Amino acid sequence: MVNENDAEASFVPMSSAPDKWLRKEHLPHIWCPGCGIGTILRQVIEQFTKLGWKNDDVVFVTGIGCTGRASGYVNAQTLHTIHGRALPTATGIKMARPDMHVVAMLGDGDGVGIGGNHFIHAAKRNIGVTAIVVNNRIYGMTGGQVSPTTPQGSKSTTTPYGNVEPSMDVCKLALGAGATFVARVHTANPVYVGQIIGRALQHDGFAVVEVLSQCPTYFGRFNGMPDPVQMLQWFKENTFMAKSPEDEKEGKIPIGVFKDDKTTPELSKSYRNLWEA
Amino acid sequence: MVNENDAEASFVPMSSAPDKWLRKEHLPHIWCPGCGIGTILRQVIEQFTKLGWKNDDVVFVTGIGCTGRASGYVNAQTLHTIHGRALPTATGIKMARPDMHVVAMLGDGDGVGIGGNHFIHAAKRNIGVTAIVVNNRIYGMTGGQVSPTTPQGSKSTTTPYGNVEPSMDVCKLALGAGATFVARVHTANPVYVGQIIGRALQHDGFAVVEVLSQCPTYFGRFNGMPDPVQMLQWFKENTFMAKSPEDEKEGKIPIGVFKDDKTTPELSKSYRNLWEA
Amino acid sequence: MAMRREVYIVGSGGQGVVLMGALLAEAYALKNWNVVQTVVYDAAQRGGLARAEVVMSDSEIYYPKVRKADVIVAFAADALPGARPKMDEHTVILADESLKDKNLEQYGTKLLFVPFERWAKEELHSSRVMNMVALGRVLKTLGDVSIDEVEQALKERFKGDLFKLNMAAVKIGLEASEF
Amino acid sequence: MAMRREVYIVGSGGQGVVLMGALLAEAYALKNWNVVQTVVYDAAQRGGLARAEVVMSDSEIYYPKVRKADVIVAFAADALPGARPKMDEHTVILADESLKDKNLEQYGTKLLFVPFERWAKEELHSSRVMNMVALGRVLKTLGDVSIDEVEQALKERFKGDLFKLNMAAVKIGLEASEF
Amino acid sequence: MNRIVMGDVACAMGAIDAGLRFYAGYPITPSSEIAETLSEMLPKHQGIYLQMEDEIGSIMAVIGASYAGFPAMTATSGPGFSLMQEAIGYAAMAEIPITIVNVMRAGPSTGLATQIGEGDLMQAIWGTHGDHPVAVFSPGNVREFYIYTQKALYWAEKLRMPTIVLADEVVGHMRQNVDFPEPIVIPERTLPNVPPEKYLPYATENGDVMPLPPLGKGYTWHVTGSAHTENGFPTIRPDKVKELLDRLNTKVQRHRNELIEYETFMLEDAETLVISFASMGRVSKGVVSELREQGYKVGLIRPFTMWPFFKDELSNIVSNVHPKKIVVPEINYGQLRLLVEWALKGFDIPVIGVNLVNGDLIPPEMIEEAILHG
Amino acid sequence: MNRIVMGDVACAMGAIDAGLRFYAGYPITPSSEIAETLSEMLPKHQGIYLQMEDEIGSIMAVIGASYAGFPAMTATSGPGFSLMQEAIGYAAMAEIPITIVNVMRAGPSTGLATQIGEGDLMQAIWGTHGDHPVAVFSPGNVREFYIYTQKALYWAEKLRMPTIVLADEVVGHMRQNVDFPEPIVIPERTLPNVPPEKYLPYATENGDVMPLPPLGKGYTWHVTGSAHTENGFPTIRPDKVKELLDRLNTKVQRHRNELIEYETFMLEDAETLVISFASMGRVSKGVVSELREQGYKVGLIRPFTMWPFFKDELSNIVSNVHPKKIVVPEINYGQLRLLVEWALKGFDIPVIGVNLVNGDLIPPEMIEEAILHG
Amino acid sequence: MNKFDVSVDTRLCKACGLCVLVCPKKVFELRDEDGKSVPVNALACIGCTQCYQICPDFAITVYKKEGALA
Amino acid sequence: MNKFDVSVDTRLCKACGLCVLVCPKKVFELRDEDGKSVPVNALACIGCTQCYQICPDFAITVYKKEGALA
Ligand SMILES: Cc1ncc(C[n+]2csc(CCOP(=O)(O)OP(=O)(O)O)c2C)c(N)n1
Ligand SMILES: Cc1ncc(C[n+]2csc(CCOP(=O)(O)OP(=O)(O)O)c2C)c(N)n1
Ligand code: SF4
Ligand code: SF4
Ligand code: SF4
Ligand code: SF4
Ligand code: SF4
Ligand code: SF4
Ligand SMILES: [Mg+2]
Ligand SMILES: [Mg+2]
Repeated sequence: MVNENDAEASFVPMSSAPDKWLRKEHLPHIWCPGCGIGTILRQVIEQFTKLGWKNDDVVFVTGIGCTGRASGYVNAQTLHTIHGRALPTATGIKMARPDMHVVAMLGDGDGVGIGGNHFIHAAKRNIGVTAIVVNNRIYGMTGGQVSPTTPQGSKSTTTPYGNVEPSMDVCKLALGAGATFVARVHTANPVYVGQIIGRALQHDGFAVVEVLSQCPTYFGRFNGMPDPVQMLQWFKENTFMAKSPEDEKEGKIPIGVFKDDKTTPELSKSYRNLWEA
Repeated sequence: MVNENDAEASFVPMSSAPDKWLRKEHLPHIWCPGCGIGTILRQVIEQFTKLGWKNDDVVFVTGIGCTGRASGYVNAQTLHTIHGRALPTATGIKMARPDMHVVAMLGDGDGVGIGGNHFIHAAKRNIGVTAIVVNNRIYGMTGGQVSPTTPQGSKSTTTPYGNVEPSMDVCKLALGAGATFVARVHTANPVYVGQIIGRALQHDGFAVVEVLSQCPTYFGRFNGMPDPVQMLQWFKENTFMAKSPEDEKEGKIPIGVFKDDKTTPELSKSYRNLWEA
Repeated sequence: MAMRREVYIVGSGGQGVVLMGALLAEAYALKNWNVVQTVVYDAAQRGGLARAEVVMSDSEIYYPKVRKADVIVAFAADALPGARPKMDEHTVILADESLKDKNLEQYGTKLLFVPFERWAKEELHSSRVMNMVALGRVLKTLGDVSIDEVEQALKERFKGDLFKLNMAAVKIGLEASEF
Repeated sequence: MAMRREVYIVGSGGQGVVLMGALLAEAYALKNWNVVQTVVYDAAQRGGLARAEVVMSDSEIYYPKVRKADVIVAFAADALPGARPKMDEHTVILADESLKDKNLEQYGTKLLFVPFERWAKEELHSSRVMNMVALGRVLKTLGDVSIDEVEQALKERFKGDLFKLNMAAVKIGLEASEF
Repeated sequence: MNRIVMGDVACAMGAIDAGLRFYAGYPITPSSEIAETLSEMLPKHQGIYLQMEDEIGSIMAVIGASYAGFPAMTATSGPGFSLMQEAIGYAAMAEIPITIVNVMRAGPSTGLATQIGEGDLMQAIWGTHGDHPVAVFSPGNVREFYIYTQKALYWAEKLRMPTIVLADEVVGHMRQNVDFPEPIVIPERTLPNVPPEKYLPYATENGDVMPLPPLGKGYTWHVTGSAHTENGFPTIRPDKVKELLDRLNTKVQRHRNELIEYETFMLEDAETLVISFASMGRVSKGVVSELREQGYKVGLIRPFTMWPFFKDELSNIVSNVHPKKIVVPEINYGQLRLLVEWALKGFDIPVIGVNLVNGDLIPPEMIEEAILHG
Repeated sequence: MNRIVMGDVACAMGAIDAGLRFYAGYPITPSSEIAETLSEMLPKHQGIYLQMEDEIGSIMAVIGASYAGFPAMTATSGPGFSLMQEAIGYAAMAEIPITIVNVMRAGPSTGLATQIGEGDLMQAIWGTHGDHPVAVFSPGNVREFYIYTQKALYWAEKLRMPTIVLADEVVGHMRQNVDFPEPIVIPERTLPNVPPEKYLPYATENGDVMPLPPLGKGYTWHVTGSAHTENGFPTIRPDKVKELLDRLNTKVQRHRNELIEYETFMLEDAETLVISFASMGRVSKGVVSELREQGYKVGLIRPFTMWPFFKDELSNIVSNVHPKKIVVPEINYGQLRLLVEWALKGFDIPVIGVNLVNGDLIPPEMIEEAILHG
Repeated sequence: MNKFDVSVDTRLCKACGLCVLVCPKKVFELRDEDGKSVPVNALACIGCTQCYQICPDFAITVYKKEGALA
Repeated sequence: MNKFDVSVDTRLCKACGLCVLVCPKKVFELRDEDGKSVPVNALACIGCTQCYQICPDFAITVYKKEGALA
């Protein structure tokens, strides 16, 4: 460990700048040991730093859930809205202030459960918001109920006999609704998470990054992976790089950038053409 | 014209049976002259007849809108619910009574505007409901406001300068959400509408048939096609038969059956496996 | 005593009921009367009934709907039963002649059949402006507004040929002698 | 006078606070006392504070929370400031010995540090059952319930080895002599 | 049988014992344990548990299932209850029996997600647009949660309307030993005693609602949330509209005496009357009981039916007891107090609110203080 | 300038004249003309019109835009208003200024989509879960619709809270000649007079709310609908929670005298007092005026502010005028009457409701009848 | 002899003209008074039912001679 | 001489073990008392920052010697 008083020491932190993006006084955060949300948030602010954005040029919007608590820790203009409603709020913000970088971080229930309609319509509109969907495949905050993305057969507090329903594919949904940037990554590869989020943040239009994330406390515990390490292992073993979410390989989950369309105009900017008229 | 008293006449109606599906006492219906909803409804009941279904084996559910009024005219067990909520209602019905044929007829606003979340989740669940989306690309009942499916640039009472937003593709959305039967047809070819609806009705799972339909009163009038005949002409000239809604041809709209997956289990039936346990 | 005029217009959607009411109101407004127009649509806005109620008064208008109509204009007979409470023995009913077989006599004695549509068609080749013919006829019955005021009101709504057509229609109604 | 016992248990999420409260309640219920357990979670259920309040009475319980605790069990010190209104000079505080440096003396004189966790670890090789050790210790302090009743309560919850482990832990607490 | 049960679990057990066969919901603290318990129990009772995409979907699925013949309910807390308001109006207008359990937490908005509030009383009565029939029950302990869930299900079916159970976080989350009474069972659907062509789903039968026909029995009736005539088809005829709405709004009144339930406690010669509901009713009872022991003349009313409000009953009691003041403790800013003041129009008795919203029960001392010195 | 304007259009014009720059909504009769007018006008005023996927999205977009510095509102009718309830609570808790216009139609549910109702009064006050600050204004004619839309926008910004305009179908759809007064302009956002690190968004400034900082000016404050401390971050500390909720619930009370507006008409020596709002207020005024001409001693109060309720003012008036009875005509089953009875606790004066819900205005004769013989 | 016949229920017809558009045999004309459809040329009908299939107002019935070949 | 160093903020560490999993140099161990991570082998650090990137609790700082080549 570094001894700050050591006269010999000329060591400097390799990545200190991201700290300007953290509300350190509110740490430690509320997330469980080994929860993936923290890793993802680290990657988000890492990209803010890389992009050289200013704290008050970023509006960071969340809904309600474990993921929803992220807004409290980011040193930006932050809104913790209501469950499922981060995206329409973000849409209002972006329409009023196209010069702001508007980022929404959503839980899977928040984003495509109760918030599903806003999700598809934000995609349809191509509003310039980056939507990072933390898909832990469970309702974390409320104690581990089934979510739209819970795999068929998985246990949760409300699927004691295993989930009967098929699960929702966030990326397919985003594509079907017309999102112009769509990607899926997972927390076992944090640097890749960061890279892709970085691209999404720079995308001028609605960008979706689905991040498969571990909820060891509920999803893991109910499904034989109580240790976050097991869950990361699972991600590594059960994913593969692909070009499309339709790609198939031994029942594994496709990972990668599935769409990056730079031609569709972003809504808050195209709307302003009416002002000139 | 047939003179019923003419002793020579031995003419019989070629398709009289569908009339058992109409609540004749409530005709004439409320729809405008030349509105496509009536044509679509004719095709639906024509198929009920063909399938030999009984009136009280069919639950016909609608939301609110011009399309929503269809339930009033069908001689079945009918529910006119609230705007956007036909599908979750239908889901509850089907879960309770898998033996019923549950059919929902939705407007475009009703189905993928306010009802978008229910639409994608009904698809995700593969609940055994046939969803017929009457896509007239406008909010008819409320007087011609823009809808999620209104083409970019089109006029409506709330897009006096032309619609700035891109439009939602109902079939792509249904596919992205996991619907197991997805098709698009248009009213200029009523018999084909009937054929495809017939297939959808027999599909054991969530089936979506998007029917492009004319609203001469609003969409037509605001966009240079006040006569229903013009609108049907437009459908003929601006569509083409395709395999996928992604197919492209000179900016025209793809028509056809895009998915017909008979392998995914239907939810109300698969849920009952839990009962045996 | 305050002067109050109440006109009730009934027809089917598309017969120009609302526009007629609006122009009537505007003509009186130009005389500095207070005016209120309300409209009742059917749940379905189309095909169904359309009813416009216009109240004009030289003092404040509280009840914004018709209580006892001075004039009822009927393009269609279906809505008349519902309007019965708004009629009394002084109410003048101006009905399109096409309603002659609808037993309108039941509604009162001051009943007049006027060929609104026929005149519009025959003289102006446009049955669409039958509502303007009726407007003229109503103004004539009420007798408060001069032709200049109507003209002014129409000018604010219509330009060019459309103005001319509508004004001509109003004149037909205004100048109609009882026949 | 009705007999009323009030126990307040504070700890962090995961320390078995709620389970301990439940078993305490169940043991008293087997004596036909009325029992009520309430729990306060933090907005985040995890990591944050967990507080269980158990009230037991031989007559009806109206106020379901602790008013003046007979016993406070503390596995963590953070929640104690908030519990201060629930203490008085009669309150016995049973704190894990790990909290010795937390200045708990401020909360009252009847303060006892007990090595709940250490005993659980040392004697049963499972720090998880420290809550059961504490349960035993609480029962001992209160003195209303016999070991048979606790055993019965535990049996309804746990089977086999799990029962044995937990019962052993309770016994450690019950039989602990002041040290 | 005396066992320790959590309030939410008692609610679920009550529903199952009453004959519930369908639950659709969306998780929310502090009601989720109801869903969790039912997700396990319902399949064992040939029933269905469905977790929907949101609360709107949930209540609509409940309406659908009930229409299809499965006794059905949902449970939620404030935020979800707000989202259900439109559909509650639909159930009222279409006369489909459903029950909504709201385990109240502190609001507004997300508020204190895990802590008690009692601020949804007015919303339960008037939360949807337009006047509508509704019955609102409120339990104050685990046993009552069992009972009033059953009564809510019973009355929903009986009067074909939405009924609401207004519990709170403490009632929902507390574990208590209870001895459940005999269950109240949801009445079964029977075939109407007229053939399909004669069936008028929105006429009255002996002044009450018509029975709901089961599906597949020839009754192809029409359901709508628009104004309609007796046959269920839309109308805008003023007389028919009035008839419908008057009937909806009086069908509850016709049964008000059966619906209205409340407990009185030590009212005799009471100089102070405490009125309190849900968890605070229970707490207040303790305060009254203690003060009586100390010789203070104080009595209590604990309403279980919040709507229809026990207006007449309350003024009768007040006329007989003539208390010098009334104290209303509640975890909100005075909603029950407003109703009490309304009920006591014409009485010149001070009504004192004891109000505190901070995530906890109001401490007995505050109530005592208001009784003795308020 | 005297022109014939439809009520809904007057609302839109009022909003534009007040400085509105953002509207998001979802069409619904009888409010759609507000949206239609604004979709045309807003782009000409460097503003934004957005049609959202539903009413929930609409109000959230309005909250977002307002947060981002654009004065913002939405308009709807009953069904949409019900859907907005959760978000209204969020705006209240997060203290983001927004205005919601509800052009009431007859409910419950879809009811009579194109016809008048006045049944959303209680909902406007208590529709969301939990007690929350709100101001509810109700115009009775086209000119008042213009004015109270502006006042609602003004007070929303001033007190950082949701405000509601409760019009009705007749007010919204009637065309009337009007002479608009000078506009009331929405106060502009100014930079807080403390630097970002000192800024406490949820503290008070002279007892009032802190100004909202514009985006991009260094203020990286946090907004939440959960209970929070002065700095905006979540808390469950009971004292802090109480402080917050007390402040929210008293900030309206502090301005009640400015907020409360009502019109009195011919009160002197009135033996019957008529109290009525929205369109029925206007109709009632006509009845009172006619009866006075006929020599009857009858007076009228027309409240424009429905909440905070003019409780003290009303009892003062009643104490001074001492009417023998009070008549409350309204197109619902007695919502305003309940508030009046509540306000008049302690007065032994009969309050008679005139209630009719059939899609139309209540005819003057019915009101006259209640005044003369009720 | 004709094998088919066709009738329009005038009460239901809303004069949209779609039957005129689709009929391959020009069977229909919209009458002057109110634009409603009249099967002026019913004898030409070949029983293709296109008019029946498209009529949005359930106004058309196509008849076939009993025993005749379609 | 080592070019890198690494520290764990014990106040923030929640003992999840992810740093242990990802570190190619076995720099970390979870200490007995409370499972929190300790960079027992900090001198072996090669500055790959994987621990920093994955730590969900913002507990790790990796230091580089000023002027040293990465
Ligand atoms: C309207 C509404 N319904 C329900 C809830 C309760 N609730 C809070 S968070 C949550 C789900 C959390 O799951 P997810 O969105 O996947 O986020 P996670 O906690 O897993 O990150 C729910 C249902 C709420 N706050 N509001
Ligand atoms: C919650 C709610 N919001 C809005 C409305 C008003 N409304 C009725 S129908 C309709 C849209 C109709 O459009 P669509 O669904 O496309 O059906 P169409 O009339 O075109 O067939 C709307 C917005 C409503 N009834 N309920
Ligand atoms: S419950 Fe799951 S998602 Fe929530 S903080 Fe814990 S591990 Fe993360
Ligand atoms: S408004 Fe359009 S959709 Fe509605 S009935 Fe008329 S034509 Fe059809
Ligand atoms: S298609 Fe039908 S409604 Fe249209 S003109 Fe022909 S018969 Fe009449
Ligand atoms: S059946 Fe065919 S040929 Fe005969 S009238 Fe109809 S469209 Fe014409
Ligand atoms: S990854 Fe972070 S929180 Fe986890 S053990 Fe290592 S330092 Fe601690
Ligand atoms: S920077 Fe790399 S080598 Fe160094 S401690 Fe972290 S993971 Fe290990
Ligand atoms: Mg999740
Ligand atoms: Mg449409």
